[in-house]
Amino acid sequence: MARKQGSSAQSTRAGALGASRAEADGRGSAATDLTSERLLGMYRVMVTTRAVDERMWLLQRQGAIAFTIPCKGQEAAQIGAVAAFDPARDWFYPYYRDVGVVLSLGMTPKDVFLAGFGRLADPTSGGRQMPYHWSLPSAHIVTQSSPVATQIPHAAGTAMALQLRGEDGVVYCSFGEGSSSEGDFHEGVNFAAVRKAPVVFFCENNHYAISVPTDKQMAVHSVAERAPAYGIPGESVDGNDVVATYEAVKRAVDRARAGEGPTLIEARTYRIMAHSSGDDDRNYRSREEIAEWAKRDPLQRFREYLVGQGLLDEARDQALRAEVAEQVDAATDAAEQAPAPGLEEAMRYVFADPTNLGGVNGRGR
Amino acid sequence: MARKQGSSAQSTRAGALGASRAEADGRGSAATDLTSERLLGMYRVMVTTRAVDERMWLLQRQGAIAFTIPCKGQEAAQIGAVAAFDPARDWFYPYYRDVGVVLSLGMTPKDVFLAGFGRLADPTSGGRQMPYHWSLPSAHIVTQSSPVATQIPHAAGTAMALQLRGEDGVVYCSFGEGSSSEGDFHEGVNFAAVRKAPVVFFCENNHYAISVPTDKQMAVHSVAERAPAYGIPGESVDGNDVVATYEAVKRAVDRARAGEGPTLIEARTYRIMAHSSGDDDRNYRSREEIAEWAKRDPLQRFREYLVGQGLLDEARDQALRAEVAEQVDAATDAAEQAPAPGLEEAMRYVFADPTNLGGVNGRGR
Amino acid sequence: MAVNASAATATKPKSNLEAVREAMREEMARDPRVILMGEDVGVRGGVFQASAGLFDQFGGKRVIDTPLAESVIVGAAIGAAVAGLRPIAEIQFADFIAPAMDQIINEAARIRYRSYNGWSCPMVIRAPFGGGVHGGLYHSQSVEAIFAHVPGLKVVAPSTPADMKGLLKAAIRDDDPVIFFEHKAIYGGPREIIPEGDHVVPIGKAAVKRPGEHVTVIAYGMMLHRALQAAEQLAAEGVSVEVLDLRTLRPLDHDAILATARKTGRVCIVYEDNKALGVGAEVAAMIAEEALFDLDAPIVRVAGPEVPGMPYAAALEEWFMPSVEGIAEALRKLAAF
Amino acid sequence: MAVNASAATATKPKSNLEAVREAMREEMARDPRVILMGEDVGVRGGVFQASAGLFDQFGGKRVIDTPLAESVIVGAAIGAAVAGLRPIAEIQFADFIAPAMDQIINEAARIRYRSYNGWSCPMVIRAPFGGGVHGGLYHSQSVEAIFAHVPGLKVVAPSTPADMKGLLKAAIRDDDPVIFFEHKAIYGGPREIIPEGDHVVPIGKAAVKRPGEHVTVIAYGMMLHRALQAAEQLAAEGVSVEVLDLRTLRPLDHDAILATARKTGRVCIVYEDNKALGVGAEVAAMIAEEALFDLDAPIVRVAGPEVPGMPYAAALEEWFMPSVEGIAEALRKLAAF
Ligand SMILES: Cc1ncc(C[n+]2csc(CCOP(=O)(O)OP(=O)(O)O)c2C)c(N)n1
Ligand SMILES: Cc1ncc(C[n+]2csc(CCOP(=O)(O)OP(=O)(O)O)c2C)c(N)n1
Ligand SMILES: [Mg+2]
Ligand SMILES: [Mg+2]
Repeated sequence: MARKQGSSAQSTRAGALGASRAEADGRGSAATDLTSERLLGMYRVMVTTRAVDERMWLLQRQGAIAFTIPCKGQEAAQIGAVAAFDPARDWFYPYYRDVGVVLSLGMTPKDVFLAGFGRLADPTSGGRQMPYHWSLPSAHIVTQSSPVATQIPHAAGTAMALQLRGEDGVVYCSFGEGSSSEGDFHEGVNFAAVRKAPVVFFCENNHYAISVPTDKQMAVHSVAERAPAYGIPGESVDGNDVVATYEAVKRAVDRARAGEGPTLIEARTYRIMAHSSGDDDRNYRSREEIAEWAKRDPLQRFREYLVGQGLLDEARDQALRAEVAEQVDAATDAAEQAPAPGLEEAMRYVFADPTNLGGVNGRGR
Repeated sequence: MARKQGSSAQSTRAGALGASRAEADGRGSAATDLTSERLLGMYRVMVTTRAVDERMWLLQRQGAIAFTIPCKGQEAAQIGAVAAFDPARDWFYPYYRDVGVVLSLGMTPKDVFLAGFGRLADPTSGGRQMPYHWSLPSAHIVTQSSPVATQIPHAAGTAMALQLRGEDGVVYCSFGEGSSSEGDFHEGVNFAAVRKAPVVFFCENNHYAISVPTDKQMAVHSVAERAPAYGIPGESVDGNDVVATYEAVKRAVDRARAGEGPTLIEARTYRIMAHSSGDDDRNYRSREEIAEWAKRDPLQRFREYLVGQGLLDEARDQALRAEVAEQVDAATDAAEQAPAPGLEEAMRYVFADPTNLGGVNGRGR
Repeated sequence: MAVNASAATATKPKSNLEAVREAMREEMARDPRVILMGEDVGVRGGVFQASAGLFDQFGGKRVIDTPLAESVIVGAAIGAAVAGLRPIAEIQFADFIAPAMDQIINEAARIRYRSYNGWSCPMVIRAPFGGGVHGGLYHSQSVEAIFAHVPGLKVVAPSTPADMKGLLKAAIRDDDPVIFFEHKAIYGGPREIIPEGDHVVPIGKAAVKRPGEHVTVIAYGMMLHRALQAAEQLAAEGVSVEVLDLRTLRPLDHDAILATARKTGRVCIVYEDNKALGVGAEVAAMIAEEALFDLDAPIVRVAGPEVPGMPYAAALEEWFMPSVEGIAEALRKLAAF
Repeated sequence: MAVNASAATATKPKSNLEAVREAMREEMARDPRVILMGEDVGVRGGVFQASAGLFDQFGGKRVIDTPLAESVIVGAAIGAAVAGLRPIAEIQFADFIAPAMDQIINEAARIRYRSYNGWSCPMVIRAPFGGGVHGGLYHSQSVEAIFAHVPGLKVVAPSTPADMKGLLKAAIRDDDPVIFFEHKAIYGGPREIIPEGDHVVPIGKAAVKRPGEHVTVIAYGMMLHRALQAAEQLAAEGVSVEVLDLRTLRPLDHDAILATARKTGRVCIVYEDNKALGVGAEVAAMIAEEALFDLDAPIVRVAGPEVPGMPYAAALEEWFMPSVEGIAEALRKLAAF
């Protein structure tokens, strides 16, 4: 697999959304070029994301998995943003909360659960990393770590590699608003801007970094206000509106692909659940605030939009939800039953050449 | 000395400029509240700075000292900026090129030469650091290192300490435009902005970071354009105009002292000499460009300004220059003849408590 | 006085987490220069609850929720320290200390020396470290060896509640920068009664946590507890094991290490970090340099493997860390040597 | 072919600096995936002139002057490497590598392992290190021990022009991240004739630079040359010293180290870095664990002192670094033991 990563991006990959670049068929909203087929595909991913999210929480609460990071509330931002990319040629640095992104790109609920259970078949890490540390070489989803913002310089470098090879790929790089305080944000965005590298920096501003609210994080209202500091466009968008997010990101992708350099987009949204299964959010925010945001649930809003557009009705929605629920049940079971990595796995893949890991006879222990 | 650093800033310090907060006496330029006495004091520092700078270069070329960093061309920015501060209560993080700043604050030419020769009496480090790594506890000049931009977080922290103790000091923190690419710039300015800490971030944009021109460093024209990203005011000023720089920085100091938080000021200027005695600038910039900037020599300009204001004439200028030249000669000799640190110095001051440095019997070797 | 508050509950066994919290609370009450800063340390009380209650008690000026940026957490603490405060900077997980490395090793560690005592940097950097919490590669790291290599730093890693409290108080009072590592998997237990009053434990001293005659095991952090369990096992087999808790990793307690090596002549060093250039390498080298002819057996190290991080999958996580059984086996072999 | 260019001058002795430049030029000519990025590496040719001429030869797309920001120099190189390039990232001085620590130890080192071979990170980080150039605390550092501790990295520090060139070529071709340290005080000399053609030296192998019978001295970097001089002194006194050049610091050449320790039974390890947890600690620990009973004398380390940096004043700078005389003295004592 590692061999492949350098090949020009002509591999046969197809995300759950398909890779169609078709024009709008007129049935979408006036404000979007998304076809109804794509809109419905996005809706399916959103329903699936929600179901996977809730299942992971449940599994954690049952003690079946060690850890989960909920994305509830941020699905529209994620799915809208990634829909603007072309899985066949673009590259992806999704941050941990981006379940909606990776499911859009062809990861499956089972993949997410395999990581949760720490199974050998976990495509992100063979059970080595905590869940939500995405990686899928075949989809150009580049391996992620826990230290926040480190992916921002990586994304800049990947974009420069595409430039150098004359490819027309664009890089998706997401992060939370808190992570924009890290030095790596500044260094990565600045370098990308200087080189006019094809990246879209996508900030999911969910108003908290664990317990820290944005006003303790930065003295600006919007992370998009940081864009002019790098001489690049910035845009703030309603991250609970999937179509609006798509449109904003699409403009940025088009700019990048045209050689005009990076854009910084902030999607304003909210994390409905605690930061993670290890967090207790009761002492840092009010129940009222959460309830207020819950009213703007992006899934509900997308459903209403599709119904309004005549693309969805109650029956079709029920059927889709049942289908997804079944898929998620099956995926849970399959993942749980998959084998864990054995001890013989432990020392593999430190280096390409496994002959010397240091220590006695190079055995590394 | 270290004992003193925490005491509230009531120590008896007086910079070469004096600490007078007197109102303008009307003889200064219409645009400034600087008294003629202060203006002439600043001019004397500028003449001294130039003489020290040229002497250090000469000493290095003669092989008498190992290293020098010229500041020629940036003196107005430095001396104008620091003049806006109150040495009696303010704190200083001057970067290596800031000879004009430290001489304004009471360091002497001899101090600079002592560091150049690596003498025990070097007040910055007892001969341990390379020259230009400023430190003078009695003047609240905080010890500097070589890694650029690390002082920016320090300045934020010092400003927060002043806030916490209810003192009204303001922190001066300077750096080059290249250093504004470091993550520490972003993290430090951002945190200071969030806490409304009393700091003035002063960027001396001399158009190069060693060989790297600003357009490879950033995609904005001015470092001041980075201020809005932190929700703070930014201002770009002609750094070769000592009075204009003073006025801009004064506004920032006043804001900070009034509790309104940090400001980012860029002084546009130019480094006339090579980056350091180790640099050869011939392959990265044209002689014409240098000649163009040499015409805007800040020392020449300040002199003309003072003559125009009737504060200086040829005779007084000659006398002052002769005096300074003599002082610099004497300082050179005194510094050269001062003793180098002996080996018994080498292990001192690792810790306050010298009993255990590790190793055999805690001897650390 | 905070001492009263602690005296009231002094007879109850406390956890390491409570020890950390008590030390900070008492020192903040005692000395107005002490402040705490870090991610989520304020309203949230820290992600491990180490600072629970401190924000309410001391206010937002002294218990500061910082932006998510480790270099400025440490860097601003340095700036506050040189200006006369005594900051405690919390790094949420030791795994996330790397962005602050420049500030720690190039700044904090060198400030006194480089300024010829003109300035100093009295501050503590606290960081939960170590594995065993299903944290995978980035919530399980042992990073102490890097700092234990750096002159100008003191590095402390206590294993028991009394030491945890006493050493943290010593660290806060120290006039120089101290990196203070708390093993997160033993935050909750084993509990112990902490001596009443102003309990301060000096930095730089190891402690014999179990005296013995035949073999020495040297450890710190969670491994100290596994070493103690292994010693208990061997006692049942008639082997008397001395257990030395390093407690301070820089400067190492040269005398205590050599004393136990000379006493038993058989030394096993246990650490969770990967073996090559882990703290045990220096302990072994020190003994090989100064007590070689007192040894009756090779110096054995039981440590983590040379892989780039602790895996998440439960079996692999356990595989990574030295086990009680593995330690016992090494001690058995040493005793029989 | 670049090989021709080098062949034309192959008979002239070359410096370490020329070796570095030749290796980069040949590899960039051979493989279009190789790029160079760093501060001043382009038009200026690097502050040490290591990349002089490469900008003209390969253009600004492959020889990239970066902003002044080490974390993104390494981080962008990682992003380019995972996307299929083979970047060489230059850190201007090893002293300034700390801001990139997170990218190196948490990212580059772990990419293959954490993704279960899904991704890899073939890149080289070059950094001039070491003292002796009046660089004070921040232009003299030896930082190799920190990286030599980290699984997933390879760490190389050659001492002679042939090794410098051959190992840099090997590093550029390696499929994993290599940290490549070049001692700046020996950039200019001693010169040596570099073998013609495609000269590649394998990573992970130490070299006996002088065979001997009575005592072993193990070193790397500039200290290798001082060790050789000390060996020469001792030869005149009738003591035959074997000099082992480690060349690679991670993974250490286990077999070569044990072989020489077993051969002479008397081992001295020399390094410029401060002693505690420097690279020599692991070498000593390894010998104490696996060859203890082959030793006739304690394992001695001659290394830098436990102070936070090399002073600028000339006498103190020389005091910091192990001297030929100091090494000779240690070898003499060992031989007489
Ligand atoms: C370098 C680093 N420091 C600290 C952490 C611990 N941590 C994990 S997530 C998080 C908050 C991130 O907030 P934000 O960037 O806003 O993203 P969100 O979780 O809100 O989506 C923190 C502090 C980390 N993972 N990495
Ligand atoms: C972290 C770090 N990286 C690299 C260097 C080497 N270096 C010293 S000065 C310099 C250029 C600084 O440029 P700028 O900030 O514009 O200041 P100027 O020298 O132009 O005044 C560089 C790269 C350093 N000192 N610190
Ligand atoms: Mg957030
Ligand atoms: Mg500059």
